[in-house]
Amino acid sequence: MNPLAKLLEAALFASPRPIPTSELAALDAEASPAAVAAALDELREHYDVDGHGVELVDQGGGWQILTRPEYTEAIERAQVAMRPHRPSGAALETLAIVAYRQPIGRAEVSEIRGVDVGAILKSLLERGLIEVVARGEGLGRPLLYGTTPLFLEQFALRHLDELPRVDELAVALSQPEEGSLGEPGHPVASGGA
Amino acid sequence: MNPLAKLLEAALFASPRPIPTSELAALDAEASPAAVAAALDELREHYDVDGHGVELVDQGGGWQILTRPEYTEAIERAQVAMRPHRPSGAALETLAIVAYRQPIGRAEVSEIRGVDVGAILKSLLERGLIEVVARGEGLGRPLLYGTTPLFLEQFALRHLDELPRVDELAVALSQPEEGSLGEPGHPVASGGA
Amino acid sequence: MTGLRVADTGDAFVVELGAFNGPLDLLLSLIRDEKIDVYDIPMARICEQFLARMHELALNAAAEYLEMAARLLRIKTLMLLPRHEGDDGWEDPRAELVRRLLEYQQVREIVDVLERMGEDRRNRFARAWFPALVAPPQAPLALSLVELLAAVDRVLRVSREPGLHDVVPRPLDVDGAIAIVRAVLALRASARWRDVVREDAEPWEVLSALLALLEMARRSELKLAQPRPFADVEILRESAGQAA
Repeated sequence: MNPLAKLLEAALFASPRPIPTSELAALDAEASPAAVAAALDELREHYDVDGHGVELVDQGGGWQILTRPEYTEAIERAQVAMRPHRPSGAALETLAIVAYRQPIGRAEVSEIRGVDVGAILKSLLERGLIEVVARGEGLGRPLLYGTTPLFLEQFALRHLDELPRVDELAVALSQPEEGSLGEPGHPVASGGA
Repeated sequence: MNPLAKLLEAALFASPRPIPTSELAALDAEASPAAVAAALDELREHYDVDGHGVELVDQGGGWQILTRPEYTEAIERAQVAMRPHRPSGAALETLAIVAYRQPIGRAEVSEIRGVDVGAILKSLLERGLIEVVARGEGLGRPLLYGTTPLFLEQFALRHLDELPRVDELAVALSQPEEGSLGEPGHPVASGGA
Repeated sequence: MTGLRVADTGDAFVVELGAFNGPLDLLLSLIRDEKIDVYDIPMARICEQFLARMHELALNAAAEYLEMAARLLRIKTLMLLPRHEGDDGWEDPRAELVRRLLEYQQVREIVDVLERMGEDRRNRFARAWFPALVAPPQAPLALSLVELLAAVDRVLRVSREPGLHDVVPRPLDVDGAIAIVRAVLALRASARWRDVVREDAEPWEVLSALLALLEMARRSELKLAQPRPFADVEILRESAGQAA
């Protein structure tokens, strides 16, 4: 590829939005409009002829490099097929507090854990394990969180009542730890949120 | 390029973060680990030999496509994308100590740096460079911090092992077991002491 | 003076941030400038230099530097104490300082490595564009009930301290307090704090009343005035036409 095409490729890759031709020209003061157009053609042809997973398209008010539509499904499916990732202790502790104290606000959870849980609550929300169930009283009417049906499903619980009461915890914990993943009768999580 | 290489290219293009080999393998259930490795090689070589504005790198805990350094200045000058700020000396010192001594609490980091690091730890937490990995023993069960995958990514490291070992540093300590920083720590998997 | 960046405000702390990362940093730079052997620091000279630089950089108010200065002076004093020839039990009062300086020097070396590697990475851009269709893959979570319960147990053990589980804080009743204030102001054009809060009010009632007054002032339902410092606050009914 010629040097200008490489520069354009790098810029298109790094840009968070489509870049109009006029802005692409600003990348190299020496380059004529014709040279920029030729470099864009070269880049587009290169992606097409060489068989790349991406393509150069002119839409949304400018040029952008996009993945080809035929790979979208595989990338989305991969999410489900991926090896499950063990949640951090911090995430589990936060989830545990929400499960036992719902409805509960961020401030209260943060106070119990001794550290701000804003980011963790956000990721639990994104995972669909908790949701906003109400707004609290008082100043600012804080959001209150509770667990979702998906939470029950992923822990193989029929109802929240099936969680052991706090005074029964010791008994529940004395069960063998091995059963935690993938065995019949034990809760297993699979599949993305 | 072979179809698997194209699929990997599409997935790597779609992701702003490094993707571990195991997750790339999940994109195609039929593909053997050897085939994935070969496809990654093909992709990397293609970018190098064909002369692209981007390259494939293995760092930050996974594979990532990045622009080549020679285009950075032009991209920044044209305001297509902005480089992140250089971290302050205080932030770097704090990160260095956390990286080598993790899990480590605020008091210990402050002691080594000779200044209170509370505010800096908070900002490093907010920027996702460190995280709470455990709670210490003793009074108040202090929070202990470790580095995150984003730390590896931002410092172009594959593993913490890639940081120099303490005995490779110019400064030798007379009592290594007492005062030295130790080897770069390994991130602790989950919280809870 | 040195080529330090001094802020227009003359704020001492800004100067410090631009120059040194802390007292150990300052000390280390003195040792380097004066070509001093770290293992044999001349305490009198380094003390003098340290205090001079602190003064020069207007760091006299920074607690961390003051603490280091005090430490240096103490070591200097200990060095002056007479010791007997062949005294095996003598411990160099500088030992701890030397250890800390060496440890800090290691940190600085690692910082150099991080700085170089971070610079390399900052010279490359990652993909910034998110095509709407393709979300970056996110691995599912492996959740196990036993681990969740273990987390509950951990939380309970950690937070058993001052009554986090026994005390249910009484929620504030701002709406109730607003009703009380409205009732009082319906009867009279001005009121005092004691007219809207009982003598034996509980903390939650006091807080509710305070928030109610602030909220109503914000909505221009009333005006709060204090004729002179420390005088009782007057709560004045705001006529509807005056609302801002």
